[in-house]
Amino acid sequence: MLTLAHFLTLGAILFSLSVAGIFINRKNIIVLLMCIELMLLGVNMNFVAFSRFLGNLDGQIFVFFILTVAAAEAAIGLAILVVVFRNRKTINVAELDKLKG
Amino acid sequence: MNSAQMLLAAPEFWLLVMACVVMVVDLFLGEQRRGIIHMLAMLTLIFAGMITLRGDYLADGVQSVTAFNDSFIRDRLGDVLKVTSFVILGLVFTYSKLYLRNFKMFRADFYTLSLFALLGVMLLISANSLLMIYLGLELISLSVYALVAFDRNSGRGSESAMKYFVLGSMASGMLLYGMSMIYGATGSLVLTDIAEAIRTQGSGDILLIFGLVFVVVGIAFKFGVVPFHMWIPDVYEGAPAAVTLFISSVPKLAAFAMAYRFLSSGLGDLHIHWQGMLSFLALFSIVLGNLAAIMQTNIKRMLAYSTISHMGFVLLGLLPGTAYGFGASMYYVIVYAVMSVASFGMIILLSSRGVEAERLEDFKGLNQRNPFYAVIMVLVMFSMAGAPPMVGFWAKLMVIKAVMDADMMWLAIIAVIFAVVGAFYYLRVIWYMYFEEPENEAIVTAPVDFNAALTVNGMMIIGLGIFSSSLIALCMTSF
Amino acid sequence: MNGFLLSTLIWLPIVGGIAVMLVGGHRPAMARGVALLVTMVTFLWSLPLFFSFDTTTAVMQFVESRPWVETFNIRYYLGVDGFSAPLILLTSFFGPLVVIAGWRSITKNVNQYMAAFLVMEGLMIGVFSTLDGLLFYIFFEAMLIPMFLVIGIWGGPRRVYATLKFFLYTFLGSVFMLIGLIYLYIQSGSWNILDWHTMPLSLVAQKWLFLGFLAAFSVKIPMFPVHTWLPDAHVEAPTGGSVILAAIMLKIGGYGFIRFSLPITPDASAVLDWLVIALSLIAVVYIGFVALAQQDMKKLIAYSSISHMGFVTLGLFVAFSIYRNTGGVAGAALGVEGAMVQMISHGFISGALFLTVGVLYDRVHSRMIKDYGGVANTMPWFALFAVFFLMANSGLPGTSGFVGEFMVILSSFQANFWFAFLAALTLILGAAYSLWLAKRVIFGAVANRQVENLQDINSREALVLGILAVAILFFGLWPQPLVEMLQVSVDHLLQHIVQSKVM
Amino acid sequence: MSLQTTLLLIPLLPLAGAIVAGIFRNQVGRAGSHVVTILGVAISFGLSAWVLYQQVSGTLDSVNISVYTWMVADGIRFQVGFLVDHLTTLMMCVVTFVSLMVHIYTIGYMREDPGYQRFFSYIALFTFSMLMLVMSNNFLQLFFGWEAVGLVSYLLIGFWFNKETAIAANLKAFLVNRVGDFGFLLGIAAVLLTFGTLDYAEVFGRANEVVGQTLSVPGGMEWDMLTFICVCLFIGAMGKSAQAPLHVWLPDSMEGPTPISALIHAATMVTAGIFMVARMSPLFEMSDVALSFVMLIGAVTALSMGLIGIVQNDVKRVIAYSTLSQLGYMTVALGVSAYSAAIFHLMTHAFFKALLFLGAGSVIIALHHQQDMRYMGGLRKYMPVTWITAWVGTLALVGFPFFAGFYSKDAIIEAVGASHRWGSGFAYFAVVIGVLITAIYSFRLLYLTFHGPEKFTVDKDCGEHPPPGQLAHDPEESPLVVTVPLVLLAIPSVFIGWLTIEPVLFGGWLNDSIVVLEKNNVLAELGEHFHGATAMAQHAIYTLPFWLMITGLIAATLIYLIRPSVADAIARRLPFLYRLLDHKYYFDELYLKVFARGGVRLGRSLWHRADAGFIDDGIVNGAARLTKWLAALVRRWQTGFLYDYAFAMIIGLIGILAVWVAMVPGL
Repeated sequence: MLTLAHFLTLGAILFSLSVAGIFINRKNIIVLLMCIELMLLGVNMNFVAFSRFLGNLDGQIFVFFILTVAAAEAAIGLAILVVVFRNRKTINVAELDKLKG
Repeated sequence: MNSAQMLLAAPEFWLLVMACVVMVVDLFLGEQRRGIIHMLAMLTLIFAGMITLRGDYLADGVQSVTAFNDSFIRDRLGDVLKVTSFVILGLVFTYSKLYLRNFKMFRADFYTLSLFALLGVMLLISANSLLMIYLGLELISLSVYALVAFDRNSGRGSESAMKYFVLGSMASGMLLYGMSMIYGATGSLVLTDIAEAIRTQGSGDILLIFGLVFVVVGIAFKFGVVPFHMWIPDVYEGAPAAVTLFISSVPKLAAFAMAYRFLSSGLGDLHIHWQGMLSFLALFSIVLGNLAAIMQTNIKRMLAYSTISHMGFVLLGLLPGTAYGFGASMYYVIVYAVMSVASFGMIILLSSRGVEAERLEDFKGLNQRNPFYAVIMVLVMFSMAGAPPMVGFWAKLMVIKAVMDADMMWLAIIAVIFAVVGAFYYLRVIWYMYFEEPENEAIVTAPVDFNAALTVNGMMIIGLGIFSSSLIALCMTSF
Repeated sequence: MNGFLLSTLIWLPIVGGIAVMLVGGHRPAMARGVALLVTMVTFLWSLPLFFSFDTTTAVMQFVESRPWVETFNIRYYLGVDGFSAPLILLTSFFGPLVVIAGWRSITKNVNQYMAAFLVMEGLMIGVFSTLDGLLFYIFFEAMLIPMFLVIGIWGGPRRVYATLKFFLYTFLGSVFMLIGLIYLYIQSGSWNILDWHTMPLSLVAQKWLFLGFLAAFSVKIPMFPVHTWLPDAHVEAPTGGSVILAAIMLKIGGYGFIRFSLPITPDASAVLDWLVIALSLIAVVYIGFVALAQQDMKKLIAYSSISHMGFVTLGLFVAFSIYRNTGGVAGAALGVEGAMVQMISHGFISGALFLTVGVLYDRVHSRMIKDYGGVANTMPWFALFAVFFLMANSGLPGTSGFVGEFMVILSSFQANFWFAFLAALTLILGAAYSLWLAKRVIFGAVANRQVENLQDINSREALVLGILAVAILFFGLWPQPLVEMLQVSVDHLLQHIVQSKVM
Repeated sequence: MSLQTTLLLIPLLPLAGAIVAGIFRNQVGRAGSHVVTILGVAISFGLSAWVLYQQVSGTLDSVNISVYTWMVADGIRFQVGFLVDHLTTLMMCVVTFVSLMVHIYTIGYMREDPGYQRFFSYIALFTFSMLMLVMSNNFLQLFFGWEAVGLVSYLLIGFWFNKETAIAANLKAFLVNRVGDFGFLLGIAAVLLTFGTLDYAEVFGRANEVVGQTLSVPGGMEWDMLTFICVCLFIGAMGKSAQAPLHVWLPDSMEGPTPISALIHAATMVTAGIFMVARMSPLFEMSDVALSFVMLIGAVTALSMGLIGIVQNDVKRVIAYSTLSQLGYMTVALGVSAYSAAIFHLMTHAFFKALLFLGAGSVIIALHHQQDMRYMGGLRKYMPVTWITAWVGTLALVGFPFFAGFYSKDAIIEAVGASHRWGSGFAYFAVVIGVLITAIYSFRLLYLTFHGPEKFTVDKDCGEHPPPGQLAHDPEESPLVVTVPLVLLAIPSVFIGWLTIEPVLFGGWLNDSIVVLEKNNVLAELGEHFHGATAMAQHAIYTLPFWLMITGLIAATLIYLIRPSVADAIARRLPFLYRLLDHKYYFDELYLKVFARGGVRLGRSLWHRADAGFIDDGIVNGAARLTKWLAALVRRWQTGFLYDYAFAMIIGLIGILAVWVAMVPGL
């Protein structure tokens, strides 16, 4: 029997993976974008699970919104990526260090 | 959904419509007639202000009215913040026009994106549910990500946009994660219901505490307090000055609104917990922000660190969790926005064609070049440093009193000490303006509307300091 | 008319300052004229403070009170008693003098210079006349801004260092006081200083408050060991800046002790009086020696100011020892009055000394002692004034410099022999550094070509120095008018501070 | 003219003269300045004499009036007022008379000086200050006058401010006086503490009530209050009246023009200390310890300073050391409660010492400001008036019978001999030996200056600034303005003692001012053996002092007039003693090293090490440096790398989580 705890754990794992991915990855910006999507998926998992176990639909509605926004976010993210590549000719995270101090 | 509810959200609708209109109108305008876009945007703000100020929803004794299944709330606080946003954005537009013209970036996108971001700000201000908070927040964020990368040919701009985007997305991921926890613990998305649920079931739930921590992180990122501040210096420096001008002002109002809605309306009973968290965030921000600013030679970056410390002060006001504290905090954030636009306005003013005046040296000898502008900058800098009689002093005074109300004397003392440390770098700007010879003798001039806006802005800084009672009363009666 | 007297005194110079600023940098003569006019009117306007002052009562006079920030119960509350009225008069008296002193020597941005001084004058009068705690703080801090600019813009080569040090030092001290003020507001629900005087407070709270006030006022006055901003600030400031700094700003520290520390935290003052007295005596002796070693005239005078201000704090705080010794306050009033007289007198004398140095500096552009010698040969009239002021500085009877020191020494003798012993050392040290300076600068054979070519003071300079000399002589020969103003207020204060406020 | 007006005019007229001559120096011109000041002082003298006459004739009692209230503080009324009793009147007359003489003399002495008006202004101001001092009826005004005469003395010593030695001397004079004033002020403070008032009348009236009161000095000491007061006040007197070890300023003060050496540093100002102690006799009488202290200090000064006088070569310095020694005599007299004798000697000394100084000045003018006796000699034929008056002065000084000095000095010696005070034996020895020494240096001076071979050469072409010992023309007798005062001073130098010893010493003339306890009253003992001034002088040949004086005269005549080589031989034989005297017991060296240089070095080291070093550079700038260092450190955390930024956020998140989840109860 799958309990709420299982879903929450899965969500937490997804979330942690994505967080880890963001700061362990030092190569490619694309991976960062993927990690962000993964993070939202972890959140979605939480919402859906709570919604199911609380018997309250609000959470699932929230998930729809998240998915929509995530799509927009991805679009903007990619657009920025393109701009970065155009200016820098690289999408290496470790080379984005002109601004510091 | 009835028309009464629609009317409550009339300002938002108006803004949505107008943002689209601006976008469309631009298609039919040639390069020379872009001014119309500016006029249109300003008119939008003016009308939005007028609509907001009608305030006839407030019947006798009614403090607030909700709409859209309690997701949206209209109250005095929201109106004040919104109108302030319009005023600030009006100043932003006025200042930006000069910048955009000088830098050959006078495109309608700036206005459209800003108006959309303003819409996000308004939604956030009026949010009464987790969903609305999220939507408002994302609307701001997405617009601002795009704005930061507005100068498509700037390597620094795109780099900072990328950093902002990644970190921002991560922060909203965390916020959402926290929201999910709170939703799970209370079974509702509506803040007032959440508060009710916590009150009935107690605040000991681990899920709730988890959720709170994530939510606080989300709020902290929006404010940009240590250690969630890393984006601020890079974005402030990387973004075009006009965009920095925007980022540094209006969204801070939204961040305050978000903090208030979340922490007071929703999680008020967890006050004991979030007070502790915020006190440390505030402490770190004030200390680190002021320290790091000292070493900066880029004035935009310096102001970024200064922002970090100011946001720390804003958090101080939240600590006691009382109406007074929120009022103080709100006062601070409004004052900060006013000072911030003025300071970035000065940077824009000094920027000549194609080169931003972002080095401290660019301010050298400003008094000889134009004493009037120098005086304005003096007012701004002393105000930021918290010296009376400028309005910044009152802001600091009120939040320090709030901290002392919360019985955190140690924090108050550290805060004032670092306020003094911070005074150093503000004074340095004055030093460059007054005590040094100019590097560049070119006369500084600006269009009439710019000058008028700057004058009004400067007068607000000193005037609200001397005739301080009205704004203070306004903030205090909003809660 | 009395209903608006103090307000007028505050706002007239400020508004005048803005007007002078608006005159613009291209019309210096007009800026000077307007500034002189405004300061003269202000001075005349302040005279009722002397002539209509009721010396028989300790209650506040010329009171104005109206709400300012209702939310916090902050009031625009003005009024004067025997402590503040003389200081206000001193301030308005120096207004025209400073304007005249800067008449020719300031050539850069004349309108801004004059405006800064006018605004500063208004703010300083505000400090002395306000009875609202927060309003006091606002004036207290706001005053730093014009001074910061004055030193920074028209100062000497190390002006930036000096002015930043000045600002940050004072600012740091005063924020602690701000916390204390807020605490008092939270406890009492009022910003009214007079309410705070009567409000009961626990000893612990009083001690913290006392230390907070001490932080602010000891920097301002300044006391050892937080005095090091003063020599730098004085050295770098233009003459007018030094004059105002020495003549009036330092007095705000002493005034703060009288208005805040003593009456609000009397028990803590009684417990911690040893600290203040020890620091005062160190200031008198240690700083006296340091002054002896100075090579720079302005620095020497600055150190001498610190030493003299030691008498102010000493005089204010010996009251507690006397009370402990004798169970009464007889003799203590002499100390407090002496402190006040010393403040007023030091205002005249230090102002005059900085003006005399300014006279030399305008001609030779050096403040170093070694660049002078034998000035009396070429500037006999100047030498007359300089020696007179230096003598006054060393506390010669017949000059006002003697009166305050004399009273404080008499009073401290009643408290403790050693207090008086150490304080009286100033008789020797003060004479040593003052007259050694005279020997090296004024007397001797003509030292170099520049001294040889010196022109004696012109009538403008003679006027300024002459007015000050008359004032110094007047209060030396007849301090009664001043003491009479103080008397009742001092008695009232002393009665107040020996009563415990601990609940 | 009311009495009050008269008394006010006495000090104010000289002050008016000073102001006119000083401030309006260009308007009144040289002649105008001396006319106004002399007029002022002359009227002042006339009025003083009139007051004296009235008092002598008994129509006027001692007067105590208040002029105005200086201030009322803490219930204490500080006043300016005059107490004119016999002591005061005596002093007023002495001061105004000598001052008048000096004023007149100055017309000649300063004839060519560019600072002519300034000089007159100063000496008139001095007269004012001195009158304020002696006429005061309270301690405050006394202190005012005390310091004011110090100021004028400072200005006058440094009158020729181009002379480095002069401005060093005036600084020294003022500072040493300030050391005395330091004690004086503490004494005044103690008076106020004890009596609650600074008014003479009240203080003296209650002096015996406070006997036995003590002053608790933190540190566990209990000092007798009256002794403390008296010693402190006397420390002031030591400064002003140049008693050892605060005497060092007086010889150096000879850098000033000679008229003021006569007026200030011989006749009047330096005797202010003596006057003050006499005035305070009601207090001093209550403390035997203080009186012993006074007596011993005086004895040491009288003896040791006279010895130095023997080896000096500067004519003015010899007289200065003589003054020191004579002041020592007066102090000894005070110490044995013979206040009247001290005042009597003060008066006679004022006349003959002023005379000697002015005579020396006359010589100095004649030799074009040559003061070294090694370049003088044989002047009597050139300057007969000066010579004769100098002889008169010298005889008065050494105490030749019938001359003024004889009476006063002999009275002192007798009084000391009669005293039973602790230490009076030593004092007696000192004053008796002092007579011998006085005679030696006095006649040495006379011989070296006026007698013996001429040690200067006259050379017409020696130029503007001839080397020492050369003159462009023969010395000439000084003009009338110089010689008339000499003569006028010589007259009282001869007769004043004979005339006044009876009333002043034994007739109770000063009884309204001076209080002597029965047990201390040595003068009363002497009075029993006093049978008139003439008898006293005739009796002198049966006394030791007379023969000591004669011994001195003979010795001086032998050594300095007949066999000048003997002096050098003695100096060679006793090198240690000679060096000790030549260096004035090394006081100057000691003070210079310890106090002057030591003070400046201490100041410098405090400044550099403590003030600029520790506080400013260490703490203040150190705090700034620390802030800067921290700022640089903090700044480095902003690496610019996205993953570091993310990492910071995660650390923040985990940190908050860790703390708060741990805090929640039940987990």
